[in-house]
Parts: sequence; structure tokens; C-alpha cells
Amino acid sequence: MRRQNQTPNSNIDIINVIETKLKDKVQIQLGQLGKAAIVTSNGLHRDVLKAMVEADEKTAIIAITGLDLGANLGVLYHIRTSNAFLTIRAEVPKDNPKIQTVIDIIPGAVFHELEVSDLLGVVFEGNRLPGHFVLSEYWPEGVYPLRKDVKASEIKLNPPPPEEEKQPEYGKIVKIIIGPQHPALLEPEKFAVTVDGETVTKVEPRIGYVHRGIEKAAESRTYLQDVYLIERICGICNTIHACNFVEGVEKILKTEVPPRAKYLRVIALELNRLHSHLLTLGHAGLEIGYETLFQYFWRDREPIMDLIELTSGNRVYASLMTVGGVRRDLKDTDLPKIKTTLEDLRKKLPFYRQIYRDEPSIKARMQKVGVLKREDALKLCVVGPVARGSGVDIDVRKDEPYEAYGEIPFKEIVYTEGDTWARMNVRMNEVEESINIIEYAIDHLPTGPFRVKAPRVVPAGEAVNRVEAPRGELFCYIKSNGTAFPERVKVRTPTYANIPAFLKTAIGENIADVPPNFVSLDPCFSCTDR
Amino acid sequence: MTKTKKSRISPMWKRTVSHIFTKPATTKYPFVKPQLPDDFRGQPVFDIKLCVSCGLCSRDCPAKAIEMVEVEGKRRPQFKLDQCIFCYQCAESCPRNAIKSSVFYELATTDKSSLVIKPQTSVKKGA
Amino acid sequence: MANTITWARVKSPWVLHFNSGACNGCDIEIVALLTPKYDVERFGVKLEPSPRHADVLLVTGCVTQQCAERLKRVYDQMPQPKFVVAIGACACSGGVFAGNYNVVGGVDKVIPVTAYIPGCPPRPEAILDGVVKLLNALSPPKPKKQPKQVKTPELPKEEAKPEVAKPEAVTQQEVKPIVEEAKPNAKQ
Amino acid sequence: MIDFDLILRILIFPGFTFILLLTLFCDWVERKLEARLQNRVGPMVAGPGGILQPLADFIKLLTKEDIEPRDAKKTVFKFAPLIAFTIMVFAICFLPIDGASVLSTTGFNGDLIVILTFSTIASFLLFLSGWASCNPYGTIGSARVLTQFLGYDIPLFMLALTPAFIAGSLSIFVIASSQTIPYILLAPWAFVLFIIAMQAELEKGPFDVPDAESELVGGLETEYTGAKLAFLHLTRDVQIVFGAALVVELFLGGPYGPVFFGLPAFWYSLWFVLKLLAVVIVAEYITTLFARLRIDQVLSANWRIILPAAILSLMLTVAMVTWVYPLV
Repeated sequence: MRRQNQTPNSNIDIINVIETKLKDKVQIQLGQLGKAAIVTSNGLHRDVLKAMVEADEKTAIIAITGLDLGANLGVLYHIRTSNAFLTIRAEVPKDNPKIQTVIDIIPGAVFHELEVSDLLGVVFEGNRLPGHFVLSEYWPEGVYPLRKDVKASEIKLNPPPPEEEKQPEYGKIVKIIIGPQHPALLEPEKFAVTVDGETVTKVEPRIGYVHRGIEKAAESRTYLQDVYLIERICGICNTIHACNFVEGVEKILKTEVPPRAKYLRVIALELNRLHSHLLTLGHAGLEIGYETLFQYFWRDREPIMDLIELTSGNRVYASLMTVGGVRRDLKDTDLPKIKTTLEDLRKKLPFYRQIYRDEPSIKARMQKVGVLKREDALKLCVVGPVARGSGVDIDVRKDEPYEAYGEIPFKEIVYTEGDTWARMNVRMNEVEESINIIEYAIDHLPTGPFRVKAPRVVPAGEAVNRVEAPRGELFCYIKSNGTAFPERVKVRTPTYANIPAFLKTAIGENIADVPPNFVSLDPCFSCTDR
Repeated sequence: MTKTKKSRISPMWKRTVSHIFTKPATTKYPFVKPQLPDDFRGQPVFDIKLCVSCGLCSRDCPAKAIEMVEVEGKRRPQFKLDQCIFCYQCAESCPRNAIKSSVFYELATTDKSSLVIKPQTSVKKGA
Repeated sequence: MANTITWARVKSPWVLHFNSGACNGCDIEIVALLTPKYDVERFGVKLEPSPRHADVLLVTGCVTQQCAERLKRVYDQMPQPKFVVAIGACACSGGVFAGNYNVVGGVDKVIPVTAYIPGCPPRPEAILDGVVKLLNALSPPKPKKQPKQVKTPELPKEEAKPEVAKPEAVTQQEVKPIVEEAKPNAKQ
Repeated sequence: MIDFDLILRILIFPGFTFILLLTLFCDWVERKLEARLQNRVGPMVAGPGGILQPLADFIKLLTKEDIEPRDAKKTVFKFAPLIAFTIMVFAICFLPIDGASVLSTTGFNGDLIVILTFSTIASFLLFLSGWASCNPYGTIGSARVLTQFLGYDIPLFMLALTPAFIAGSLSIFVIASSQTIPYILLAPWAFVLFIIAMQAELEKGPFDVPDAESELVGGLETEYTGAKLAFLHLTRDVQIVFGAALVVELFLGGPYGPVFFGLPAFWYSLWFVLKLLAVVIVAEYITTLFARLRIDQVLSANWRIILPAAILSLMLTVAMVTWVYPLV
């Protein structure tokens, strides 16, 4: 096997580094928003970030949260280093919301900044886009939906301009619009791919077709309702979205979940990961024209869907998570069925592994396609199987165990090739790990309650939470104001962090390599746009 | 080289052929109904006798699919199945267990208005 | 001759899937329909890549502002006769996202819809059932109208039992029966 | 003087109607087989076992609304699919089906070259039809058709000459009827190569790059609707039948086989259809086995492997014909 474990994380104390370098200028609040929150005044956030990047090569921006704080707009940079997770706080006045960009320090921040500027009106000097990034092109000027004074019902879109006569283009360079209605993308998203002959010379993304304003909607719903709303960010990794949010709320509430609930959550999460990985592995087959493989994978995915249905009552939306535990207990009578189904799946895995490892046409289409080198992966802050396929060993389940993951043994799969083939093989091997995790969890399922009563009203406070979704690290930030309604909910999804990697690797490739390269990120745009 | 390659060549050759002789994995759906778990979250079934008109179901519904309507002087929930996300938070919130799940899921219709389940129709028809 | 044409149309519905801002839940269930377990090719259903080839447009999602215009355009590109099926709570009415700032909510606000399939997401069987219902609506001379329901005292309660019936017979028992099932409970 | 027999032969059997039905039947066989290989059922409700499925698709497409894109080159857009279909059917008419060809003749020397030319023209017309739709996907799709069939035509011609060398004639009738031992046994290397080249020429998997759905939507068919689409589909299917028929004529002994009783024409047609189905099944089986190759891989496979192999095969055949076969 090509698994290769990197050297263990370096033991850099990042807080020490910042203290020595920028002692008097910043205020360090330990234990808040991750390991520490570093409060900076305008301009200094760049220095802090620079110090971090110099000290630790694994420094990555997880997300940038914009906050409406009344007179000011808060900008939170959520940073992951090799052994810590912290937040840099900055504030800008609302009437002049300008802040320096950080994309020259960490290129992976580009999308995060654009989103904050589109939805909250913060101007990042040095990183601006003509027009809108997430919102509709007919969006009215000067209206930023995430600001508190904007009401959803009052927004009036500009009328669309009259359709202009489009001249057919002749010549060598053709622009292929992939999406918003395109079979390679199950979802509507637009990538204007400029093609010279068959070679891609430019990719212009236009996301936002699935932007449903979930973050804003979450503010007008109770925490109880938000669980279902947040769950519906994505239909594939739904359980993990709900789990992420629920854990965040539990952090503010300081609720401890009973051990049985933790294990039940792990089972639900891993079933979700299983079905998501099998889906992607099969979908990749469809993208490279290997329909037989697609059909086989989806056939073997169906028993997993049946298990999700058995344990939760719906094939797709488990709706199992709730603040304080899970909504349904696992019946003892169901356990043998789960075990036999997983055992059946395990028996089929060697066949698929052999196909993905050795099949000549798969290798011809996937190897050396979309190569993302380790340095680039670090710079672009990619997460999940994309990062692990490029030799970056990050997995929240290992780095910062949540639920019962700390007690369950499993392997972290890392490939170093960095191409499409490596990413798919990471998933292929993770399928087996997931089966192991579920079986372990079932065998060691503690008895006791599966749920504790949680209050509807959440005390004021804020929390960040990270979990490992099938597509990578999922992050959420929750701010509560002491009512039953959250003040701000921010979710950063893994695909959002991984798209820059696609934009980088697609250029110079054959147009036919775009779909396999793209699908190897396991793109999920309903996650991306929210 | 060719020898080792032969043995490592795609197992697809054998697998595909074997499927000609085995039964397809296809269910015979419209002709044979699938077996669903008992607690499948299908269409909600509302029991008006148990209802105490508290309105908790309507308040907690994330999709605002439950509207409280006047039936014989009392406020009863009316389910809009076209908005319902089948999360069963209403059943969980209900203090009297008046809302139960059913395994009925074939809700497709060409008439949208038939997706609104009024509490009074069932009373009238039953009476 | 007309019979032959109707027969051909009913037996060969090519579908186009349009995601107007869905969460992927319904979309993967549509794709699952193509796969061995459900295999809609049995009924001649083919997922076509281009709107020019399609007869039935399967729309999922709550129709975001950006997608509304595209949805209209895709619908216009389809050749007559064409039908639209709204799949999932979002496509039927906006579902959990109704009222959000970027959401139009409901496919029928943009294009005419022939059939609605509620659910979040609907089971693949339910989608298949919806398409079959749509096609049955095609068969009589008056299109788009469901034939009048014959009230069946029988309830499809015991679905666990494998009952062999023609698809027409199954679809005759519409949404109504379960409401009637609710009644006896209410009366007790 | 009207030759009713000839008209019957051209219109009904083994002419137009027979070829049309055979094409639809082969389409059904392909779809059903593909489904079974993928552990599915495949078409089922249209007719017994779904056998009428291709017919239903065809009739439905004929009755759909016909849309012409604004930017399309109208004349070419309209007529190219129809002419391509006609030419393909015409090419099949030269092949002996029930002992003689449709035109009730035994052909002429050199008709092998003629029908190969016909198939090239049909491919070119398909390219034109995609190009005329003025849609970026259609344009790229048809450009791929052009590059691919231009590349693979050369080895295909060379490999088609192998049986001609063995039989010593360029007439299909002579080639087919002189196979007391089918040439698949005499020159198996040429047969394997011919099947691969044919697969590429017919744009079937793993060489189906021109209609790669994931990157090119519908390829050259993207803008087509209604009857034109029906004929495009039909042309593709007739091409497959033609390819399979060519394999039957050149390597499997044509329609000739043992005649047990009654009319030889009946038995010859039966043998023809059975052999044809065998080839179609093998081709479809290969399709399901592999992922689609990339266009540059398809082309380099041609220039680096298939073409040199075809030349070698031709040389080997000449050597065999000269020195080995006379001994047998």
C-alpha cells in the first residue's frame, strides 16, 4: 500500500510565538473560540498571520466570519495550525468597512474574503471582484443581506437587462460554459472554461446558484428549528452538518452528551460518510465514462441507504441529531442487520479496491490528472481527502477528537501522489475504515440514556466547532445573544475550501480531464453556497 | 510481463459476465412494494381526539408547514405536505402524541391543493 | 395512429434533471433511480443531457434568484409536448427555505408544473410513482387532468406484503386513502 | 417493365424495412445486454421484455416539436442527418444478406472499397450536422468525430484488406463466399485488431469521446430535436449494424452456413442475423468493460499501436497467403 504517515505534528507553541513577536500590540484571550482568540486592531491581523505562517507551515485559514456588531463589523479569521486552532479578531467601522487582504500571505483565503465582502459589505483592499460573487447579478447595490438592518422580505432585485443578441464565436478559442445546467455537475454552478483546442487556458468560477441564505434564515429560527435547517445545507453530508451545529450549541450550553449518544452519533456520522464516499466513487466512474463501475457502486450503496432508513426513518435525511443527544435510540434488534450489511459490503471491497488501484483505463484517466503538490495544498488550505491525497495529514477526527472518535481506533489514510487517482484511493480506503469504526462502535455501545434535556434558550456566548465531514473539515461559528434565536451562524463547508485547488490544477489540462479532476474534489455546491 | 499483467487485469471481465447469469439487483417496485421499517417517516397522521390545541407543533415546525386553523371553535393543525420536510419535530413537540408517522410515502399528485391535509375534512367524513 | 403516438410517449419519457438550488438530497435520489436497484430504464426513462432531447423536466430545489431565469430558459428550450415535475418539498413550495432572501420558492412560480412529488427527499419509489402518475395522466385524451378518483375503501396499509398489481391499479389509490385511514383513528 | 421482385427486395426484405427492424432490434439487444451486465433489468414494459423500446423512442422523437436554433446553418442542419442515414442504409444494401445483396446481384469487384467510402462519407455528414448546429458542445463534439474517424479510417481500410488478400478479391461477395474456413481462424490477429478499430470508428466505448456526456453534454446531438434527432440516433445505430455486418462478411463467413432444409435464403438470413448479434454482443461487452479514454489517448493509441499493428498484420497476412496457406 502506498499509505505513508508523515512525521508527527511539530510541537510549535503558536501562542508563545505570537506573544514573543507581538507582545504589546495584540490581546490574547486564552480558551476562547478555539485555543485562543487574538484581538487585533486594524492592520495588525496581517502581522499576526505572517508570524504564524513563518512559524508553522501548516497554518491555514479555515474561514473568515463576518459579524454585524452594530456600529462596527467584526471580521474573524479562523486559523488552523498544525496543533492548534485559533481565531484572530479584527473590527472595522461600518461606515468605512475597509481591511487589508491576506491573500498574499495565504492564497487560500481568497474565496472567504470575497464571500464576506459580498454578504456583509466588508471591503478587502487588494482582493475585489467586479460584480457579485455569491449573490445574483441583479442584486441591488449597497444591500448586504447578513447585516442586521436588512429584512429578507424588503429586498427587491434589479430588473434583468434585455437579452442582447449573442454572436456565435468562430475561431480557435472556444469558451465552454460548464453549468448551470450541465450533466457533469449534478448541481447548478457555472465554470466558464476557456478552451484552446482541447486545452484549458482559463477557468472562471461563478458560484452562488445554490445560495439560499441559510445563515440569515438561521437567525430568524430557534435553535431547535435550526438543526433541521442547517442539516439541509447539504443532502449528502446532512448528518454531519447537523452534528456540527449541535456540538457548537452544546459548547455554549456546556451540555455534556451521554456516552451512548456519542456512540450513536458516531454510527450515524460514519454511515453518512460511507454513503457519501460510495456515491463519489461511483460518480467518478460516471464522469470518466465508466458506467458499469457507477452502476455497481450505487447498487452497493443502496444497502447503506437502507441502514440509514432503518436507523432514522428516512433514506437521506437522518434528522437524528438534536441538542443534547440523538432523537432515536438504536434498537437492539437492528444491530445484527447492520452488522451483516456491513459485512456484505466489506466482502465486495477488494473488487473495488483492485479496480481503483489497477484497472488500466481508470489509471489512464486519473493518474497525473489534477496534480496538487503538497506545498500548494498547504497554501490553498485544502481539507479532507484532497489534502490527504496530497500528503497533508489533517483529519479532525484524529487532530481534535470529537464525540467518541477519541476512543475508537482507526487509521488515517494519506497518499502522496496528489492526483485524482490518489484522492479517489483515499476515499476507497476510508470506506473500509468507516466500516471498522461502525463495527467497533456497535460492539462497544454503552448503555444508558441517549439524550439529555436541553433548554430552548441558550445563554449569551460564542463557540466554534470543527468536525470531519466526508469532504473534509467542516467548521461552524455560533454566536448567541441569550435568546432562543442565534445571533449569527456561520458554516464553512469543505468544498468551499477545496475549489481553489480545482481552479489551480485545471489550467493547462485537457478539457476531458476537467470532469474527473473536478469530481475528485467531491464537489458539493449546496454546501458551498449555503 | 504480459503474464503478471494478465492476472492483474481488470476483474471487471469476470464480474460483468457473472451478472448475466445472476438475477438483477432491481426491485420490482411498482408491482411489488418495498418493505419499510415501521418507524419510517412518511406522511404524518394526525389524531384530532388527542389534540389539545396547544400549537406547539406549529411553533416548532422548521418549514412552517403546520398552520393552526379553526375547526369547530378550536385551533387545530393543518398540514401542508408540499412544505413538510418530514422531520417529525411536531411529533416530538406534541405533548399528547397526537401526531404519528405512517409508512405512506407515495404522495405524488398532479393537483397541489390535495397536498393540504385539513383537520376538518377528516372529521366531517368520519362523522 | 393517435393511440400509437400516445403509446410511444408513455413508454419513452426522456427526462432532464434541473437542479434549481437543491440540497442534493433529491438529486441523488433521482440518480439513484437510474441505478440497478430502481432502474427506471425498465420504463424507458432515460436521463438526457440536453434540454432539446427531453420530454419531462424534473426540477429539484427551491429556485434561487439566479436559477429562476435559467429554469425558464431551459423550459423554453424543450420541445413540445413537455411536462414538468416538481420533486421535493423545496420544488413544490420552497420547503424549509421559503421566505429566504435569495429564494423564489416553488417551481410553479416560474414555469407551469404538471405533477408534484412532496417529500424531503421523496423516496426513489415515490419519484417513480410520480412519473408513472404523470404518464397515466397522459393516456386519456384529456392531458394534465387526473381521472376522477374512485373511493377505495381498501387502504394501502400493509405495504409490507408484496402485492402484485398493475402500475395503473396502484396509482389509482391516490393521496386520499391515508386521510381516510386517519379518520378511523380520529373516531375511536 | 417494373421488376416487382427488386422493389420488394429493396423496400421489404432484405432491404429497407428489414434493415430498419434489424437496427432497432440490435439497439434493444445492446441496451438489454448493457443493463444485464450492470446487474440491471433494462427496458421491460414496452412490448415483451421491452423489445419495442427503441421503436417507442423512435416514434416519440418523430412526433416531437422540431426546433431549429437561431444560429444554425439551416440547410446542413436539416438534411445532414437524413442523408447520413440514407447513405448508411445504402451501404448495407451492398452486403450479401440472404445469399445475395439487396440489389439481387453478387456485387462487383471493388465494392468493399465503395462501402467503406460510404461509411466515411456518413461519418463526415455526422460531423457536418454537429458543426452546423453552431453550439460550442456540438462543435467540439463534431470536431472530435472528425479527428477520430480520420485517424481510424486508415487502419480500418488496411485491416479490411486482410480478408481481401486471402480471398484474392475486393468483392465482398467473393470474400464472404470463399470462406470455407472463416477468416477469423485463418487470421485471428486481424480480426481482433479489426474489432478494436471498428469500435473506435463507431465511437463506442472506450472510444466514445465524441459524445462524452460529462464534458460535452450531448456532443454533436446537443441542439437536435424531434425527427432530426431520431435520424441521428438511427444513423448511429445503423452504423453499428453496418460495422457488425462488415465483420460478419469479412471474418465470419458472411451469411453462408449449413442449409438444413427448405429455402437457402431463409437459412442464410438466419445465419447472418445470428452472426451479427454475436458481433454486436462482443462489441457491447467491450464497451461496458472500460472507462472512456481521453481524445489524445484515443489518437495516440491509433498512431502508436493500432496503425503499426495494422501494417504488421497486413505484412503477416501477405506472408501467410504466399507461403503458409497453400500448404494447408
